Order: sequence, then C-alpha cells, then structure tokens
Amino acid sequence: MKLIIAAVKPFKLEEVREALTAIGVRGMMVTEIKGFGAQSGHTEIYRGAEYAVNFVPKVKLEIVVPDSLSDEVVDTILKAAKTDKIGDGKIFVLDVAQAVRVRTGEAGDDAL
Amino acid sequence: MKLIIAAVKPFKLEEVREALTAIGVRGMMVTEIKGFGAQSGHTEIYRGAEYAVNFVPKVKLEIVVPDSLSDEVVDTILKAAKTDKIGDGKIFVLDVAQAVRVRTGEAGDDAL
Amino acid sequence: MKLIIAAVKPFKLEEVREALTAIGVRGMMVTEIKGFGAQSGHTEIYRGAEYAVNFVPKVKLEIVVPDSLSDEVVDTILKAAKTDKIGDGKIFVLDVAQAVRVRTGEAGDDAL
Amino acid sequence: MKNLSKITGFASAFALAALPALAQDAEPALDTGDTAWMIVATALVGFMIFPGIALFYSGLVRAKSALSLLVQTALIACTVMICWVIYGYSFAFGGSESPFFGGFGKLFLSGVGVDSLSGTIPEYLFIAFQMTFAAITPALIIGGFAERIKLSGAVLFSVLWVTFVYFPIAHMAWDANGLFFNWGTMDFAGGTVVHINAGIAALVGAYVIGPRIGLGKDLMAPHSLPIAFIGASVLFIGWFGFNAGSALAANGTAVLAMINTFTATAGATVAWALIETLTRGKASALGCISGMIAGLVAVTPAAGFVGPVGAIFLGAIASLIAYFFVAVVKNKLGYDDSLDVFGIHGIAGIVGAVLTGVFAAPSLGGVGYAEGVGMGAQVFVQIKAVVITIVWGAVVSFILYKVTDVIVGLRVSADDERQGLDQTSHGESAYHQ
Amino acid sequence: MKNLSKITGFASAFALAALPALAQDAEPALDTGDTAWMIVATALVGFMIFPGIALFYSGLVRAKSALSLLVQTALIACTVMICWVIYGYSFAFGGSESPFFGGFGKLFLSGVGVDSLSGTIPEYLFIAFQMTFAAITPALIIGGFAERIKLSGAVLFSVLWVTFVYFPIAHMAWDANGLFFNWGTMDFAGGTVVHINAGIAALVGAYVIGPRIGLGKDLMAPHSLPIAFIGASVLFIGWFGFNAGSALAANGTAVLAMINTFTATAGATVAWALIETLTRGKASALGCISGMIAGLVAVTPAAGFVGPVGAIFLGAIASLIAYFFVAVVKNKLGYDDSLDVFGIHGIAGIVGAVLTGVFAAPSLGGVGYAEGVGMGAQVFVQIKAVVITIVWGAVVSFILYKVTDVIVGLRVSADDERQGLDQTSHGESAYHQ
Amino acid sequence: MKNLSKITGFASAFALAALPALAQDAEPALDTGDTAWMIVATALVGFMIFPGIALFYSGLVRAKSALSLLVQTALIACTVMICWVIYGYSFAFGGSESPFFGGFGKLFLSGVGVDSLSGTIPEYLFIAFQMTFAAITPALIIGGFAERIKLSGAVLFSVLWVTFVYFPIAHMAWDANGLFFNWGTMDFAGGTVVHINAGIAALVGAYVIGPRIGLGKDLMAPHSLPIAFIGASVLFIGWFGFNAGSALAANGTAVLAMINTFTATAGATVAWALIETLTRGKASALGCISGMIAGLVAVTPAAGFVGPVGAIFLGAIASLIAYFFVAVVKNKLGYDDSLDVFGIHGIAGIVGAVLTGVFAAPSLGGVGYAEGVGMGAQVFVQIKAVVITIVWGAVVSFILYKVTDVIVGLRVSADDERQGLDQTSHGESAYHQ
Ligand SMILES: Nc1ncnc2c1ncn2[C@@H]1O[C@H](COP(=O)(O)OP(=O)(O)O)[C@@H](O)[C@H]1O
Ligand SMILES: Nc1ncnc2c1ncn2[C@@H]1O[C@H](COP(=O)(O)OP(=O)(O)O)[C@@H](O)[C@H]1O
Ligand SMILES: Nc1ncnc2c1ncn2[C@@H]1O[C@H](COP(=O)(O)OP(=O)(O)O)[C@@H](O)[C@H]1O
Repeated sequence: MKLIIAAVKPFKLEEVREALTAIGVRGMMVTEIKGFGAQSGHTEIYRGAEYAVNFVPKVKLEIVVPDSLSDEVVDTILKAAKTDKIGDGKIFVLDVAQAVRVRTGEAGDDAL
Repeated sequence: MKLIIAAVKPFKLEEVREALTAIGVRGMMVTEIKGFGAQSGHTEIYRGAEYAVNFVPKVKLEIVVPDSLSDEVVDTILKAAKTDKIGDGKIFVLDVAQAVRVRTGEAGDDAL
Repeated sequence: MKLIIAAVKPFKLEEVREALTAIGVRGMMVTEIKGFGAQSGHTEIYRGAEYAVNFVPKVKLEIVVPDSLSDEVVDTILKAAKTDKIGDGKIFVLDVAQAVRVRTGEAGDDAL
Repeated sequence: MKNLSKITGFASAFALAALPALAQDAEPALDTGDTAWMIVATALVGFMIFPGIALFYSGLVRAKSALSLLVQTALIACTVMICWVIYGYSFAFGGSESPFFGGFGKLFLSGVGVDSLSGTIPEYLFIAFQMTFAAITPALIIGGFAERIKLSGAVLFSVLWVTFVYFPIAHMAWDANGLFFNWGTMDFAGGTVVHINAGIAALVGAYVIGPRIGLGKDLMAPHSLPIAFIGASVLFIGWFGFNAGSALAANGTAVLAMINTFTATAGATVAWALIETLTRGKASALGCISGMIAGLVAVTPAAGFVGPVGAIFLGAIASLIAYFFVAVVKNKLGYDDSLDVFGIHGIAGIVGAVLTGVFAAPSLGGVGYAEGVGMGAQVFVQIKAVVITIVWGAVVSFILYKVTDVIVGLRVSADDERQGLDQTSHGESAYHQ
Repeated sequence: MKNLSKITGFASAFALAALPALAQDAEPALDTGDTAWMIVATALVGFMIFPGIALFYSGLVRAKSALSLLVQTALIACTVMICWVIYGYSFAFGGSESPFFGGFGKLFLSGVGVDSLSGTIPEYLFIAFQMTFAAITPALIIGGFAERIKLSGAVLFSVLWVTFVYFPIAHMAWDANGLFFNWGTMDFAGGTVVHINAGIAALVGAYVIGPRIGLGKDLMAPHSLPIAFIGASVLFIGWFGFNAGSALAANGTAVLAMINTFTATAGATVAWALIETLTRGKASALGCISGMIAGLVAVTPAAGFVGPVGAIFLGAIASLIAYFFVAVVKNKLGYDDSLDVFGIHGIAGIVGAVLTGVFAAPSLGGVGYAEGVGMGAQVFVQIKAVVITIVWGAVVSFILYKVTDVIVGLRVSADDERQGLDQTSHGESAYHQ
Repeated sequence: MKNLSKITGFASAFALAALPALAQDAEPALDTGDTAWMIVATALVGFMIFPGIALFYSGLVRAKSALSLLVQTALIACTVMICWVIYGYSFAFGGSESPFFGGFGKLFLSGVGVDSLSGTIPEYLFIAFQMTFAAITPALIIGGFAERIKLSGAVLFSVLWVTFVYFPIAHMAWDANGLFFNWGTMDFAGGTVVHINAGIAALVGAYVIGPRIGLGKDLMAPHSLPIAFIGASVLFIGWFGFNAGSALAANGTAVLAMINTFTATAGATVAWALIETLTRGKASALGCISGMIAGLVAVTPAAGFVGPVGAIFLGAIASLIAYFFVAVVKNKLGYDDSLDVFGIHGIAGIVGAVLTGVFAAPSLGGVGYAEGVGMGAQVFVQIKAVVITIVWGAVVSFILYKVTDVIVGLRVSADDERQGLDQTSHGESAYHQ
C-alpha cells in the first residue's frame, strides 16, 4: 500500500475530495497546515510594528491506498488541485508496511 | 524502527495514551484532524442555507517505536480505541530510516 | 528522496526555518501538534477540579529533500532547535517513493 | 395635541413641552429627569453601533472577513456623525417648511447653544440622539454585500446615501413639516426611516454587487456565533434607547415603548424557535438571534402605540414571515443578501409598519388613533409611507451604487475576495491563536 | 413609614411616594427622575440576561455545547416574559390578600394603562422591572445541568418552576401582603427569591439529572474564559440595575445600594484571589469572576441596609465560604452542579441573607432595624425566610423535574451528549475557524 | 459662579447647586434627574473597567497571556476600590485646605450618610463616581508592561501609585482647594489626572521593566482583534459616563460633553484611518480602535468647554499626532510600551489638554474662558498643569517601581514569560477548543 501526502490550497479541498471519492478513495486524513515554499507570505502591520508572515495556509491530505490505485490518485489530485498559480502544492508518495481497521481488525487492503 | 500512524476518535485519546504508556511507549505526536471515511458527517443549516459537513473530527497519533515494539503498539491501540461503532479509525505502519533526539543527538532506538 | 519529520519547540520555529532556507531547503509543511514525551505537561485547576494536561505544545515540520541533502538538513535542525533542555524534540527520516509538483507536474527532485 | 402626540414619538416632545401638567410652567424648561433618560437613550443607540451591529455582522461572516465588518461599521458611523453635525441635522431638521427637505438653516449646528432647548431637553441632546439614528442606518446596509465590498466604496456610498435618502426621509417622517408626519403615519421610532430603508438599500446592493464567490458551494457558516450573539444582545438592550428614547422624555409613553420592546422581542424569538423546531426538529442559536432582531425591528414603529399583549403577537407574526422569507423565498430568488438585511430588517420592518396600524386599535389594547381616523384609514397611510420609502429608497440607492462604482469601485478583486478582506483590505488577521 | 421603608427596597417606593419631602404634592405623581432611573435599571437587568448570564455560562462549558447555553437562556427568558404579562404579574402582585398568592386580578395586565402609577413611576415600569427578575432566575438554574439537558425539558421546567416556585415566593417576599414581607425579613433586591431559589433548584436538578459523561475523567475546562469574563462583567454592571433599581427611585437608598454593590464585589473578588493564592500559589481568572459573582449575590439582600465598609466584609466572607464549598466540599459530594449555581448563588445567597441581619446594625455602619427589633431577632427572621425558601424550592423543584421528565424528558442520549448539544440539539457549531 | 462653573466639570456641581434656576429652593436639595443620570454615569465608568479596558488589553496580547490582563485589571480595580473607601476619598476630597492633600477627615467615609448631599446628588454617589475614576487609572497603566509583569508586583505598585500619585493629583485638579483648580486649569473630566498620569507611569514602567523577550523577532500580533474591538467599543460608550458624568448633573453642560465625545471620537477614528490609508494603502481595525481611544482621551479635558465642530478637529489632530508617535517615533526609541499606553493615552492626553485651551475660544465655538483670561494665558496654565503632572508622575512612579521590585519583584522568569503568564501565573488557559 502507499501513503499519499498532498499539500493543496484550502479552497481546493472540496473539489479534490469529490474527485477522489469518484475514483473510489474511501477515506483520508485532512490537516490544516502552514505551508512554506516558493509562494511568499504577506506582511501585517500592527501600530507600526511590521511582521512578515512567511507561511501560507494550506491543507494537507493523507491517503492510504492499494499500490494499484496510487498513480490514479496522484493524477486525480494533480488535476483537481491545479490552478496554474504558484502555491498549488505538492504530492508525495511513501510505502506503507501495514494497515489495520480498528473496528474490525481487518488488515491490509481490506482495511482501507 | 517503525512509524505508527493512527486515526482515532477524539474522546478515546486519553485511553489510548494511557494504554501505550503502560507498554513502554515514551513519546508521540498528536494532531487534531478532519477525518473522511465510511462514517458520514452531518448537516448544518444557517437561515435556510444547508451545508453538508463531510468530515468528522478525529485525532491522529504518530508514534515511532523500535521494530520489536511495533506489533504490540498496534494491538494496544486496536484494543484501546475500539468502540465497535463505525468511525473507530485506522492504523498504518511505515518504516523509519533514522531517528535522532535533538537535545542529545542520540540516534536510532536510543532516540525514542 | 527523504521525508524528514521533526517535532520542535514552538518558539524555535523561526530559527529552524531560517537555518533551513540558508542551506537551500525550499519548502516545508508545518503543523501545530500536541507532544507527549519525557517533558511533562502541567496541571490546571478550575474551581477545585484539577486537570493534568499531559501534552506539551510542539511544532511538527515535514520536509521532503533529495537524499543528498538529507543529513545536512538533520544536522541543521539539530543545531537550530537545540536548547539543551528536556523537550527539545525529535527528528525522523523516512524514504519517499515519489514527489510531484501540482502546478507543473514535475516529478522527483525537480518537484522539491 | 393629544392627536399629534399620538402620531409620532419625536413629535410628542414638542407637544408635551406645552402641557402644563408636565412642565413646571407655561414656557418650556429643561427637565432633569427627561434629560437624564435621553442622555442614556443616546448612549444606548450608540451602543447598538459600538459594538452591537458590528459584532452581530462580524460573527456571521467567515473568519477571513471578520475584521472588515468591524472596520466598515466604525468608519461609516464615524463619517456619518461628521456629516450630521456639518449638514445632516440641517437637511433633516433645519426648519424649512418643505415636506421633503429641512433646508440649510442649521448647517454646522449654527444657532444651537448649550441653553437651546428642544421640548424639555437640550437641543444638543436631540441632535445627538438623532445623530446616532443616522449613523447606524447605513451601517445596517453593509450586511447585504458583506465579504466583497471595497472599504472606500462602502464609505462613499454611505455618505451619498444618507445625503440623498436618509436625511430627506427622516425629514418626511419626523419633522413637523414632513410629508408622512402630516399624513398622520404612525412610526414611533423609525421603522420606515431606518429599517425598511436599510433593508431595501441592502437588497438593491446585493443585486448590483452580485453574490460572493463560491456561494452555495463553499461552507459560509458564521465563524463565531457567540460573537454574533453578543452583538444581537447588545442590539436588544440598546434598542430600549432607540424605542423608549423616541418618546424624548421619561414618561408613560417611553415606558410603554419599553415593555412592548420586551414582549414583542420575546414573542418573535419564541416564534422563530418554534417554526424551526416544527420544520427541522431543532431550534438554532442563529434562529434565536434572527427572531430577536425581527421582533425588535417589527416593534420599532409600534412601540408607543400598541399594548404589551398585542406586541407579543405583532412580534411573532413578523418573525414568522421573516423566517419564511429568509429560509424559503430567498433561496429561490438566489441573490446574496449575505446577512439578510432585507430578509429581516426589510420584511419585519414592513410587517411591523402595517401591523402598527392594526394593533394600535383600542380593542386590541392599543392607544388608539387620531380623532376621526379608523383602522382602515390608518393602515392605508401606513402602507402609503412604506411604499414611498421603498420606491424612493430603491431608485435612489440604485443610482448611488452606480455612481459609487464609477468613482471608487464597489467590489474587490476575486483573488482578494478569496483570500479574505481582512488581509487584503486591512492588512490584518482577526485571530492569532 | 421609616420602618416599612427599611424592610425592603420594593416597599420603599410605595412608602416614599407619600412622603411630602419627595413628592411634589400629597397624592403620588410621576417623577421623571425616578422614571428615568428605573427605565435604565430595567434595561440593566435585561442586560444581565442578554448577554450576561448567557455568556458567563457559555464560556464555562466545552466548545461543543457553547451554543446550547445561549439558546436555553434566550428561550427560557423570552418564554417567561410571555408568561409574566399573561399571568405571572398577577400571581405575584395581583392584589389578593393571601400571603402566598397574588391572585387572578391582573391577568393579561388588565386594568393597567399608560397612566397607571406605582409609587412615583408608571406601573408598566414596575411590571417590566419585575419581569426581568422573573426572566433571569430560571436562566440561572440551567447552569446546574449544563451540557446534557434537553432544550424542551429546560424550557418546560422553567415555565412550571416560575409558576409554582418563583411567582409565589416573589409574592411572599415583595408584596405588601406577602408572608416574609410581613415578618419584616430584609431582602433588598431578592437574595432569597432569586439566588437561593435558583441555587437550590439547580442542586436538585444536578442530582435528578445526574453527572455529565466523563466527569472527573475528561478535560472539562472552560472553552473560553474571555467569554465567561465578558459575561461576568456584564452581570456586574447589570447588577446595579438589580440592586440600586430595587429602591424603585433615584434616591439615597438607591445610591447606597450602588456603592455597596461595588465594595462588596471588590471585597469578594480580592478574597477569592487571596485564598487561591494561599492554597495553590496562583490567582486564577475563573477565581476572580467566581468571587465577583459571589460578592454580587451576597450583597443583593443587603444592598440598601448595610454600610460601604461593612459590605466589603460581607462580600469577602461570602466569597470565602463559597470558595470552600466549590473547591472542597463539592468534590467530596460528587454531584455535578456543572457551573456551581448552588455553590455560588446558593451558598453566597444564604450567607448574604443571614449577614444582612448582622451588618444592618448601626454599630456596623448599617441603616439599623425596624423599631423594637434587635440583631438577634432580625437574624432569626432572615433564617426563617431562607429555610422556607429552601424547603419550598427543593420539594417543589424536585416534583417539577419529575413531571418534566415524564412529559418531554430531561436528558439527551449519551451519543448526543458526547457529540455535543450544539450539533445534536441545535444543528450548528459555535465556531468555524 | 459662571466663571467657576467653566473651570471644571466637577466644580460646576457645587456651583449649580446654588443657582435658583436649577434647585427648587435656595438650600441644595436632591434632584432625582441629576441623581438618576449620575447613578448611570457611575455604572458606565464601571463598565469601562468591567469589561472595557480588560478586554481591550486582553485582545491585543498573545493568547498565552490573554487571561493575565483580565486578572490584573480586575484585581487592581477591586483593590483600589477598597483603598478608596478606606482612605482614598479622604486623601483626595477629605476637606483639608492644602492644595496637595485632602487630609484624614473622611477616612472610612466617616461622616457620610444616606442623606449627605454633594450638590444636587447624594455624597455617596459623588464618592462612587470618583471611585471608578481612581479604579480605572492604574488599570490603564498595566498595558505598558503587559505579558511579563508579576501579578503581585502589578497590584502592589497600583496601591502605592494611587496613594502617592493619583490621590494627590486628583486633589490638585478637582478639589476646591486644589492647586490646578485654583490656577483655573480647564480639565473637564480628567485628562491630566487620568490619562497623562497613566501614560507617563506606563512609559516609566516600560523602561524599568524592560521589553518582552523576542520583541521585534517573534510575532506579537493581537491574538483577538474582535475582543479588542469589543473592549474599545465598551470604552467608547462608557466614556459618556466619564465625560458627560463629569458635569455631575443632567444639564446642558453634560449634554455638550456628550455630543463632543461623539464628534471628537468620530474625527479621531476617521483621521487615523485616513493617515493609514495614505501611508500604507490600508485602513486597519487596530487603527480604527486606536484612533477611537485617542479621540476619547483627547476630548476628555475639553468635553464641556469646546463646540461639537471644534471637537472634530481636536480629536483628529490628537489622533494624527498619536499615530505618528506609535507608528514612527516609538519604533525608533525601542522601548516596549507594549499596548501604547503612553503613545495613545499620554500623547493624546497632552495634546487634548493643550488644545482645550485653544478650542475653548468662543471664536472657535467654545464656551469661552474665565473673565479676564485669554487664549494665551489659558494655554499657559494648561501646559503648567501638564508639566507638573508629568514631572510628579514620572519621578514618583519611578521610585514606586523600584520599591515594588524590592518588595515582591516586578518581572516573572524568562521561562514563565515564554510559556505565558496564563499558565505560569494563573494556572489556566484562556481557550480550550
Ligand atoms: N520540499 C517540500 N517538503 C514539504 N512540503 C513542501 C515542500 N515544498 C513545498 N511544500 C508544500 O507545498 C506548498 C506549495 O509549494 P510552493 O513552492 O509554495 O508552490 P509550488 O508548489 O507551486 O512550487 C508549500 O506551501 C508547502 O506546504
Ligand atoms: N484510506 C484511508 N487513508 C487515510 N485515512 C483513512 C483512510 N480510511 C479511513 N481513514 C481515517 O480513519 C477514520 C475512520 O474511518 P471510517 O471509514 O470513517 O470508519 P471505520 O474505520 O470504522 O471504517 C476516517 O475518519 C479517516 O480519518
Ligand atoms: N517515540 C516518539 N514518537 C513520536 N514523537 C515523539 C517520540 N518521542 C518524542 N516525540 C516528540 O518529541 C517531543 C519531545 O520529546 P521529549 O521526550 O519530551 O523530550 P526530549 O526529546 O528532550 O527527550 C515530544 O513532545 C513528542 O512530540
């Protein structure tokens, strides 16, 4: 199995989720994160005190899928999250040794 | 070493943490996440505008342990997080190449 | 490529980020987490009801870099995040099978 | 006298001043009790702005625009206060005989001094009290196009709007020479001038400016209902200044207005909660505060004219109609009156204005009509005033939006809107936690 | 006269009205100053509800039930206001001669008009002022079983409770024919009627309904202490209407009640902070606002009877006893009076009621007792009134909880409770950030 | 009379009492209207503390110290109230003939009773009103060293400071025998006594205690601007009690003070927003509330002396100078007056005090000067009072900080500061969400 980690723009979350459900992804973990990258942050001034906010709000998706589905998931995210503007995000793929569903104890692909 | 990622129900966090400490786990990273899966979300209506909230609040635990401890940790979480209701969560296991403790620079199992 | 996960003290975030940029890291994902470890939490009392807060606020950094850069990144974080006090944090290194940049579709090291 | 004093709260002050029973002597003198109450009433209406309406609106939008509503409210109110002392008071109450316009007689409050009286209170107090009304009305409007308006556009439009819509209509309704005033329209505390007026302007604005990006797709739930609740509660309490203060004295009429404000709001809040429970099985917090505002708006024109029990029904009816409008009708029409200024202030305002003519009937516990006037006739003049206000307000507002758009522009860029007004228009974030 | 006017705040109005010194002429006439103050006092007590108590409670619960306390407070208060004008006022002040019940003479406020007076103020004002007292009391109770009560259960119970507990006890304490009133019990602004009453009902409720799931295991810390602080502060300021307003006039007694409200609260707040510092080395924000409320409750019966310095001690003593109760005793007993309604309103109310009999002594700076009454005798009637209130309140409340449970049920399902009342009872979330 | 009554708000009470026109008869009697207003005014100033200034400050700091500002404000205010009734009132208004000190004549408010009058209001009311001024002033100071002060240090310093700085200067400014008072300094509601005084003490404190760890490096943005906005708005509304209340009566002067408070604040808010727009293209929420406070501070000494239009300019000028100071000068000097107490209260206070001497000119719409006094002479005495206040305040405050540091210490440990005062000093967290 593979763990697919994607950092995307917050307002793209719904679109990505729908696209993934469409191709049969049945679960994911979503985290609000602060992203750092080529897309620069912004400055805020409070009574003359200037603060550079170097981080940009992003959403991180973590999805575990059978190896077979991995590439399709990556492509789907690529399409759904794309705005062609800087800061669209990244996708990373890692190997997963094992997966278990807590409720049933099922392991492996059945757990997903 | 192994990285064990578990998504569980928020109100189970304390129980799981206690169970893990009991078997000698000495550290973990906990993140509040939005979970998507078989357990459906809920709808909220604001002045007639209806919103489907597809995500369910979950807690994500990330624990790095020596290979030897890995299975025991998984079983422990399985037991502690179980409510037999849908949405109990998942456990994923990944390989970790290296671990270092910042304070001392110790590496490998000693770092945990 | 490697995924480097580091849990550090919140007030060290800026220092670490600067140090990493200095050695050419061009992106990262930052998450506020609750850390559990040797560093003990604190107790809060509300009208006589005592609560032990076992978790300590930490910041989690996730950085994907080419294998070549991996060790340097670890060392840099080690130096920047160190206060020699308990709770300085941990660094974990995992293998990454693939990386893609959403905007361009570039894959592998070019995506970082 | 009696007749006049029935017609409108503001009028009564002038009226009462002459009643021997109430003034120590024939010629009017300052009454410390009336003055004490009206100072407080003025502060209470100020409280409706700072922070009442600002919080109510801010809590209902998404976190990324939470500050924009605070800034818009504050700057609009402050700008209008400045306009008021410079020319607004004169345009509304400047003493001209025209039924539409107060004239230039009191520009810069000329001729007013520490000792000038208006009835039994200092004229400065009448000016300040009226100023708070003028300041809050345009601030109500901005809820119609929240989260996408340009700050400069909002402020410029407000200045134009008070000048060409509010000041004239205030003159018509409350000045002794005003059009509605002489029709005998019953508008105790400003249902037409303030609420119908604001509601219609917001509706037009929502159409002209267009819906928020992602409407009906993205989650646009209130970012903090507790903050909205604080705002609504402050509006509730401040409204006692608005309604009971419109008696311009600490007398039985003021007290009647106060108890009616309580009972109408109670009726409206419970009604909204009940209809929600019946239609979806749950009574919501947003529903409670929406009903609360609907009741407060509905009782505004009626406060000094109806009875406490009648007020319960008046509030409840207005609340149910407003509910039906925002929960059903609005979604069909598909415009984006983001914070339901028309749906609540406009609709409840219209219902309240008309029902004032009904519940004022002695048979329904009201104080009755002017001599020779019956319920039918009264309801008719009520409707007449409502229609004029709607037409005048809609047409002029539309023109002013277009003018504003040409001069400074009304809407921010799509990217700025998506990122949120707080960062793009104000360079701040509401929360750092 | 003098004697009577000492017995209770509300009485004094009627009393004073007749004093030539204070009314222009023999027969009572409306005093604009008194009316001005009482309008404001009424608004201030309204402020204690919207948003005072609502925020205080909402901030102290977990985020997942933050809205439920707002909705319950709003709907209970609004429902009781409706009951008040329909039959509550009559049951409490309807003019019957019974020491327990006001009768049916003023159902629907019949016979009351714009010109009816009560002392030197319009009767509608007395009605509205009293209405706010009736509306806030049941809203205080819900803190005892927060985060697990059914909305329908909370509202139904409140209606039953005001009908069978509050209205009768209000009659006993404040009506000229009332039981306590004629005993000469000193309860200036409602320590027994409002606070002891609410505290005991909450305690019974906590027992009947049972503790929250996870009590003592899960973290149940306040989700927003700043919101609770806003609520407590609004209560503090609103309490001036509650206490000083109970003089029913803008006179020396009202002013004495005001300064005592300040000093007693100051003493209580500092005392709670000190005891916390001594026992655990830290003074907490929750401690400050808890002490504040304890002081406000304690001075309620005493406000017009004791001196400003005596009030400091009265507040401090009540605060320390309340602290001891919520921080030590309560945890031993193990019931879940979630927001310490009994621990603070009940305990501080009892202490305040008894100490009123003590600090009223001229030797301690108080205004003294009725002719022929000494401290011992006074303390005895104070205790008598407290005991009757506790017994009546406890027994009747218990029955009403059971009745409510049968009709609509009191507690939500375990799953709903765990998920939080906001989503399960109201279909909303307090925050979207 | 006239002359005197022009000199200061507080004086006018005594003055007016004797004017036949305003009192029923020659010898002073209680006026219910004046009493009604002053009861409310006192509650409004209390509102500025609970929760006004507490929220304003709490919202502006980081979440980890949000509660510390609430606790410090509450405990300082409560402690000072206790000091006030015990000896503060006597030190300030005890009746001694000294120009600097009120003496020991009224320790424990001895000699004051329910019937004692001060002008047309009960003396207890004058005492309570003044008490709120004494209580808020030290609470203003703590903004200068927020997020790093020890609670014990903050409270001890406050007690010392009111004793050796506030009480004497209050005597000088407002007592009939006071130094400034007899110079004919115009300070209507306490620009020197309250704001300049607090500003300078905060500045000295910021220097003595030193900057926060990480200043200029870490993000120290306000954790909740909505909460700060609520605080600022409450301050705005409460300020009507502060300014209009300083007339000590419900008269024309009180009303003038009220309308000026509106217009000056409007001018100041708009001015700050404009200068921000010009200099950085964005008007911020923090800017709006900063301008608001600057305007309120600036109009404090002027409220009863200038005209509504003049007040607009007075507010705007003070706002621009304060902006320049906090946005430009301060960053150069590099001290950490964390919440700009000096930058806003101090600077706007000084500008307001001086400009009062200018805008009081009849030619500028003001009420004019005492007989035989011209603008130049008036401005001179204004400056004299300001300088004395600054020198006295700075020197004595410096000593008191050192004394406090020796006795209980001023600053928490670096670790505690880094972790945040809420957990380390109070054992709580502001939010659990
Ligand atoms: N090397 C990296 N490791 C982890 N996350 C990264 C890395 N580079 C970028 N990211 C994430 O992807 C987001 C977008 O990347 P960015 O460089 O800003 O734009 P783009 O992806 O268009 O080049 C960043 O905000 C960050 O969260
Ligand atoms: N394929 C997946 N990848 C990552 N996380 C998942 C995946 N499937 C489920 N999860 C996580 O597990 C949680 C519970 O899963 P769900 O399908 O809702 O119930 P159950 O585990 O009982 O089948 C989800 O909310 C989500 O956070
Ligand atoms: N085994 C582990 N797996 C995952 N995270 C860990 C582990 N051990 C520690 N951590 C993280 O590192 C942080 C610091 O570790 P801790 O043991 O408290 O101090 P130190 O690193 O100085 O020994 C913890 O708060 C936790 O977030």
